[in-house]
Amino acid sequence: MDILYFAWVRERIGVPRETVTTEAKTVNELVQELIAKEERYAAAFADISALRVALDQDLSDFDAPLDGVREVAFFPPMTGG
Amino acid sequence: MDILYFAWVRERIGVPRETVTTEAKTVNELVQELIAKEERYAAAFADISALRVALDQDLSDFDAPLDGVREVAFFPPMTGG
Amino acid sequence: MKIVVQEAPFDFAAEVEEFGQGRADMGAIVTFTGVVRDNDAGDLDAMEIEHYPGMTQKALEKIAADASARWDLGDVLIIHRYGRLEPGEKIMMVATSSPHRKDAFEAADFLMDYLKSRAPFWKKEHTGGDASWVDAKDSDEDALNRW
Amino acid sequence: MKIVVQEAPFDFAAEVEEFGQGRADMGAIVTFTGVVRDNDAGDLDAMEIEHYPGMTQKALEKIAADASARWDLGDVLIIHRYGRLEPGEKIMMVATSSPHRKDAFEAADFLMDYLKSRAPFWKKEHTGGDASWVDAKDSDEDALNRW
Repeated sequence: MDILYFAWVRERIGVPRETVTTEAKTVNELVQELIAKEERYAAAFADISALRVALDQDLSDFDAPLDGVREVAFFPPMTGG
Repeated sequence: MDILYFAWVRERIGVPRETVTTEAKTVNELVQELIAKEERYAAAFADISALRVALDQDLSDFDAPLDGVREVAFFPPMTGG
Repeated sequence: MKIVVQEAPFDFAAEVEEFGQGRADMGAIVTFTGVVRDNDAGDLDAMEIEHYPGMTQKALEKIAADASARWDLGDVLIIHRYGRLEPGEKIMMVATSSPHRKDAFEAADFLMDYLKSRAPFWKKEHTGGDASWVDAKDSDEDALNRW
Repeated sequence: MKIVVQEAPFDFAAEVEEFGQGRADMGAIVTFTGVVRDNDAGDLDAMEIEHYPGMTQKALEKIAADASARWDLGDVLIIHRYGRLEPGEKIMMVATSSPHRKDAFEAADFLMDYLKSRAPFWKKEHTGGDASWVDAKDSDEDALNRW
């Protein structure tokens, strides 16, 4: 599964994209796995309410299932326009 | 005093502008004088609620005084934009 | 503030290009353009626009000044044509710039409401030899109560 | 519907000239343009805009389709830039055309609200050697409840 990071999430984690192998069933489970991995993930995911997630390029929720999902993206609230 | 007419008021009265000498103290009195003059004025001023008036190029009311006014304009509700 | 009342077509692209040029303090620009719309039968020959020359400029300046007093605007542009226009031709435009999006939007909306009912223009539709004055709508007058 | 996401500047005048060209059934055209606004101290060096390439086009198309489903629109245009922009540069624009003024205004306002909070762009301000991400405002999220 590809994981993408944008804006300050990308900066805290230090890479824009990585590929992981995971058994996580939901976004929340994936986040817990990442947090457990390294301090930089714990820093980026410290406050989930400050983050948004997209699954295969559609906005989604942290309790959404990951079945069949190929690309997960984490980022702060968007500031377009 | 100059009196100007626009849109269908102008068409009913038949002239875009005329100069009158009047002792009318208010717009309403002026309208009554005009109505008394000729049928075409009576036709144009039959329904005052369908008309608007401007005094010296500012929108005004039919009960406004005419002291010092040099130009009176009658027209239907505006349809700009 | 720029107010133009003219019979000739205006260059919309050039006007919007010029408007707000070189201002780094205005984050938002809104424009509205009115186009002569053909009728449902598609047989409108022309829209004739009459105005009150002595009053028009003054009325438009007042409307623009009212908007500037009410919202935080960098600039206001109003262009309105008169004379005979064909379907598809641009009748008029307004533009507003502001540091804030909401101000630019609201001010443009306000300008249009007031232009519709407080600027001395009258429209006459010419259709297959017939001609009729466009009636003002009650809803146009009601729209002023929003502000 | 035309959706453009690009790093290069866009030609605002040419875009508005082209938009709605040759349509006599659309009486109203509204445009909104966003400009990089300098900060109050006047020392903003640049605004850096990051986006999510795979998602951006799709998200903008959805927002434009939602607007078209909701209002009577002839056409919708969205242009949004990314990369490094200087104060005074145009970041983005939207345009809407409709037979009716109200529809064109509301749809443009709606597009902007959704672009702000639902299109994957992030802004970073560079000021005298410092850089900081622009925080989303609660009011931006709240604005979506208007629709």
